[in-house]
Amino acid sequence: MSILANKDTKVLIQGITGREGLFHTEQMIEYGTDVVGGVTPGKGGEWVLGKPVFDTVKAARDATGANASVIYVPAAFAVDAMYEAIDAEIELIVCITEGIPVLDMMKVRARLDHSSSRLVGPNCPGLLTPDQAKLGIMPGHIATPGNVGVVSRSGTLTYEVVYALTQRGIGQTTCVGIGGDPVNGTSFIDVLQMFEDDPETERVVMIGEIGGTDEEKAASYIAAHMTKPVVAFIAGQTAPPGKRMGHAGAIVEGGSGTAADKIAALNAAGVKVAEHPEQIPDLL
Amino acid sequence: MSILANKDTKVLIQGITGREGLFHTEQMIEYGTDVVGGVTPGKGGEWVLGKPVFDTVKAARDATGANASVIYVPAAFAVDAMYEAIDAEIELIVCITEGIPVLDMMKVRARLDHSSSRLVGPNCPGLLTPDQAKLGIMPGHIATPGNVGVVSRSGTLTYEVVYALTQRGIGQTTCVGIGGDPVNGTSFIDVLQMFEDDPETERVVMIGEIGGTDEEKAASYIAAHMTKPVVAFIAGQTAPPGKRMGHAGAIVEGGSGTAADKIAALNAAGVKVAEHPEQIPDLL
Amino acid sequence: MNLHEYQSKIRFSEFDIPIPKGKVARSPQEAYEIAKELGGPVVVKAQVLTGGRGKAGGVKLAQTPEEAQQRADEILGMDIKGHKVLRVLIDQASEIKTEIYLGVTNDRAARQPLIMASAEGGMDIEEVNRVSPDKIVREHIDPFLGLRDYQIRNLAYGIELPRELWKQMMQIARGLYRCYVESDATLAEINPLIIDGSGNLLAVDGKMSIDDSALYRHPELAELRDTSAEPAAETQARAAGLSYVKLDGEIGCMVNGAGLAMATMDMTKLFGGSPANFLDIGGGAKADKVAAALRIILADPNVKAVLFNIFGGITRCDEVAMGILTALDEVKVDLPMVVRLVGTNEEEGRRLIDEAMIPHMVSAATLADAAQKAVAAARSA
Amino acid sequence: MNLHEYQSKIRFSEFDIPIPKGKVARSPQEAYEIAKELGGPVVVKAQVLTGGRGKAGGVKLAQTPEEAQQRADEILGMDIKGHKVLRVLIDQASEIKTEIYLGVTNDRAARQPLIMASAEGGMDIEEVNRVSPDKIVREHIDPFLGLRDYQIRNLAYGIELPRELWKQMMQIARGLYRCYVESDATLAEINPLIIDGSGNLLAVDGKMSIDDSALYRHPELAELRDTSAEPAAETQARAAGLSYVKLDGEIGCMVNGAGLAMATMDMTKLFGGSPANFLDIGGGAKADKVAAALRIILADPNVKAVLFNIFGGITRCDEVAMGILTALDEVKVDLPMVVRLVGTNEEEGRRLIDEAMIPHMVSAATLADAAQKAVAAARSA
Repeated sequence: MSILANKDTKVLIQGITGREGLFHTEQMIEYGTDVVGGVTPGKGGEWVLGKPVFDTVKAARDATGANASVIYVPAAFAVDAMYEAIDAEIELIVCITEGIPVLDMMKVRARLDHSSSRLVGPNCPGLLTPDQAKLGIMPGHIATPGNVGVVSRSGTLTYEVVYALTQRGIGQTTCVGIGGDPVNGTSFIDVLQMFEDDPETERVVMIGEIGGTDEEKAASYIAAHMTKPVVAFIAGQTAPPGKRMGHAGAIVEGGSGTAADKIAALNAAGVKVAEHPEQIPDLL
Repeated sequence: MSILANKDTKVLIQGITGREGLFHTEQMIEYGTDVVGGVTPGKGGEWVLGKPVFDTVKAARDATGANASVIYVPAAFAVDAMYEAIDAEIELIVCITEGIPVLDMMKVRARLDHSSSRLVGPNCPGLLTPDQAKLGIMPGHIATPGNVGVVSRSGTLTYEVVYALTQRGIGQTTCVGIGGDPVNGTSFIDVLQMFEDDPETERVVMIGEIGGTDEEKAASYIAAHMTKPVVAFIAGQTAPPGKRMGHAGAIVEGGSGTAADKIAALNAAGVKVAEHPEQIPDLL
Repeated sequence: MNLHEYQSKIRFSEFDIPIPKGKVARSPQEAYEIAKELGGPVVVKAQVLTGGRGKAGGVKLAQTPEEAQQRADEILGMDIKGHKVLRVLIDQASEIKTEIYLGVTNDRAARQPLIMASAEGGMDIEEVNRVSPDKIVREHIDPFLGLRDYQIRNLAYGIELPRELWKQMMQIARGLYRCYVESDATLAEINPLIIDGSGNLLAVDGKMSIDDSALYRHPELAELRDTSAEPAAETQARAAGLSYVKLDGEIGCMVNGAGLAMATMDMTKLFGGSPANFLDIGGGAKADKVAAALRIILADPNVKAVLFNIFGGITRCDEVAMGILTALDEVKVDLPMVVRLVGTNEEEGRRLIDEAMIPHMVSAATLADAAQKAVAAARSA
Repeated sequence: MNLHEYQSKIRFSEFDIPIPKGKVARSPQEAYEIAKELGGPVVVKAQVLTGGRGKAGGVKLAQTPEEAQQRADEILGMDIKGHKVLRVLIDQASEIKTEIYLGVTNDRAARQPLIMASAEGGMDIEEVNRVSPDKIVREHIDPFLGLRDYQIRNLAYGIELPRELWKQMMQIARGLYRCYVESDATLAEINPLIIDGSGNLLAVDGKMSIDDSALYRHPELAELRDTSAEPAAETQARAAGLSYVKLDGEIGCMVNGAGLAMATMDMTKLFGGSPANFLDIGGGAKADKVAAALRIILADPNVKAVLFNIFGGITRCDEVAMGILTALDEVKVDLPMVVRLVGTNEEEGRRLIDEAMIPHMVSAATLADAAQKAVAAARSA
């Protein structure tokens, strides 16, 4: 078992002919992911890496039966790419692209809430179910199958943790990078709930960072709803206070958002919080 | 029993100090409707017809516990009035105002679909539960309590039918004018379903007119879901064909929309269709 | 409100949609001048607010300015489905390789705008829809998101548009949707959108309908209304805020509410008569509005009897009564009149009518009674 | 990106928000000229991209042009929380009857814009929020619908704004929201919005922050960035597409990813060292970007050791290695360096580094190992 994606997930690549899209598609295929095709407007009918390219997501879905999509297109086109995937009723959309304006994402998010799609990201490394499927840019060789679920707001810090687990012989069910943007498709709580419901996941690692209140909310959720043990790490304990201008941010978010606040909230929820990423395996 | 509104419905009037608002509020109160207050921006704190006036719907709702609202404001402000009522979580919103642009209504309707409010109208006479409540502009004295539910796309034609029923001693549970605009808040099917679920309603009268395909859809619904007998009338059998320009309308709506099409669909669904409004009582 | 082809195309061009060079002529001489200025072959096209002008001979090709003048002379003054041709559009003629259909309209069932395209555009597009509806590609548009680029690609892909034209299609479809939204249109249609001799897309014919309810916020569009070809009564009715359509019968009808007006017309027919008009005085009609309505009805020489059917809701019967009396003060009426007033303030309304003691005026209680009396009165007139 | 008060207010005024007459001065003499031109008393206000300037003495009243010159002389050159004052805004002074707060920002928890107003505006608004949060009226804004008039009325009603000012409030709040949306702002704040001596609303102070991700579509706003008061290294870093913040420690850190960069900083502290900077080279960093990052780190005289921590995902370790080598070709480095490369193309990356045989460079396998080695190297340097 796993969450979100497994070996049967049929994956489409939006932006397959771009430099990054091509590079990571190759890595995804090598990893064993069932990549069924790609989309690049204007290049429909071509083939890359042995996969058919389509002009539109709808055409690609109809031809391949894809139920997931990974988006590698540049920021200026990524919003349209997300709407296209939502409209084509792709079940799982993973948006790797970073630099999407927050006002745009608020609208995407509102649209998502009334759709049948789940979005992971944007500005995220994607997700990986070891030895089954890799949707995004996580290096495949650092993960190994097992029963720990990993969820993270960070990109490369996720790899660090997964790598540390693997080095210590602790395998993962699925590793999910939800992305660090202020507004994104999938929250800590969404993924924690999936891990709680996944019979194979026995323990969970959650990696947060300073800013926002998502970790505090996740702590409340864990206290109220989770039976499986959770270990956390919060990055940014030594970060200087942000150069905040104006008062609106402080009014909206109150005093929270610091590493100390988040760690306190997690401890109160019974979550062990590691001092550094490589300490996580010891706490599991 | 009744649908949508009864003597316990607490009604707010948006636009209570306007000419039409004032006139009809007085009639609503005389009829026995529990009008609890009104809203006119800039006139909060005043009193009219013995009812308090508020600046905003939220303030009015908080002070009065209103759960319904009737909108009499001019077309240019009616859209904002509807959003305000939706945002204040008013359960039943009746918009009498006519002349609201269809692009605006498409947006209102999309917003409604994700709200807890029901909108009746716009461009409608509102609804009336005899001897209990009158939300809108239907003349109260033409109706009498009973067990026939009336639903209509038309305004004054509704009165004609209700009057004809009352003259023949046939009372009504609730009379609902859903309005004739291309996009509105409540459809024939919505109301038919409420009548089907209302234990006191035993028979239903449905009044349609040419244009659109709502009557055809209602016919399908009746055939599939209704156990109570329905009698219908379709206005516009002698109307000249519309001066339609362009092909898009024909492509979207196909060949339907004529009185003959609608009558055929209703007959096929087992609905008796009257030749003229005053014949309806005979068919019940 | 419908726009003429030339008005629609000028509007399209403001939204970056390519249209042929052309100008409107009101006389054969003007047509000659325009054709000369354009150079080369031109198309002379009748500007009428109705369909089917092509089959009626209202569109002709002309190779020279002289020929253009001659064709304009033939077309100007033509009657096409009751519409007199007062203007012709002189457009540079284009070589047509392909005719595409592209239109945006309101889909009331889906409660969203709908954009449609077909590779088989032209006059028979409705036939295409009947025979092979899958040849028309449809994309519903979320009114909050607007038309997205991927949807235009879905259309281009769906109609198998050559790839080198996708960029032009992107510009044209974006422009058409913006034009639709920013005009509060209920229809914005290019048919055909052609691939011309040089391989480019060109909107050679266009139609727009504007949402009457939104005209208040588009004064520049409201000004485009062409009243020159419509019956004077309809122009007067609109100015008075009335909804009026002239018909061929003999019973003048004044009713409040479109549904009731249609039902009233249906009733006169049912009892063997025939309505002279559809006339809805609308909600909340005041005395002056009613007087204007009465004047319009009486101006129709075919009218042999007048039927007033007012069911008061937002309209108050006493105001209608005063309107009738005011109008009768100004206009002498020898025709029989049947009056039915029911609903809000009906007693007061009836009292006013009764006290005025107008000759030839009878009252009626039910709609059937009123219709029968009007039909009988018209027959005996 | 943050805008200065004067930049924010000019932007506000483009959206019909009334602001005091005023101009920016770069010298006391300029301040004199502006004050003279404005006439009457003026306020001299330090323009710095940080809060708390009032308490630091960066805002002064001046009755005459001479006094304005003197105050400007005092304020120009001041250091406010590490920001040097290079400009003062000279505004016509206003009589302040009431200070209102009005701000729009992104509420990430609600995933919607939020507009807030309070009758108790001014410097202590955050304290108001702590002590009596109900004195701040909040309205979430549907990004598709925008700010609706009724919401502005909810604000005006909630803060008990005198009714004669509702119309002005309507215009200002509409303008502020439009300004927020059309600038892709993350913050647009008027504090205080005053009721002035003549009883009108006036935006006497303003702040805006622009979403960096959206600057590509607002070139006119991107140009407003004030780099004059920030460390040169930060300006260079931004130009190279790097995210860099100078800190006070001795270990220069080059990391890919903000979270990992923070965790790396945390680690150096945990092992007894201290980070000289936050530096995120971002995803997909190429050799030239890495070289630029290295140059920026080496330009800091406090740096005693350099820690490279690269976990390759979208960034490939071989490219990072080439970047390091390229930079080392150009910049002579005598400092100890610790390199950790893990992830995509790690073998190739490590091979490139090892084959280059750079002096003072050691590699590390784990993050803890790398941090410990860097701390030890910095100590012995």
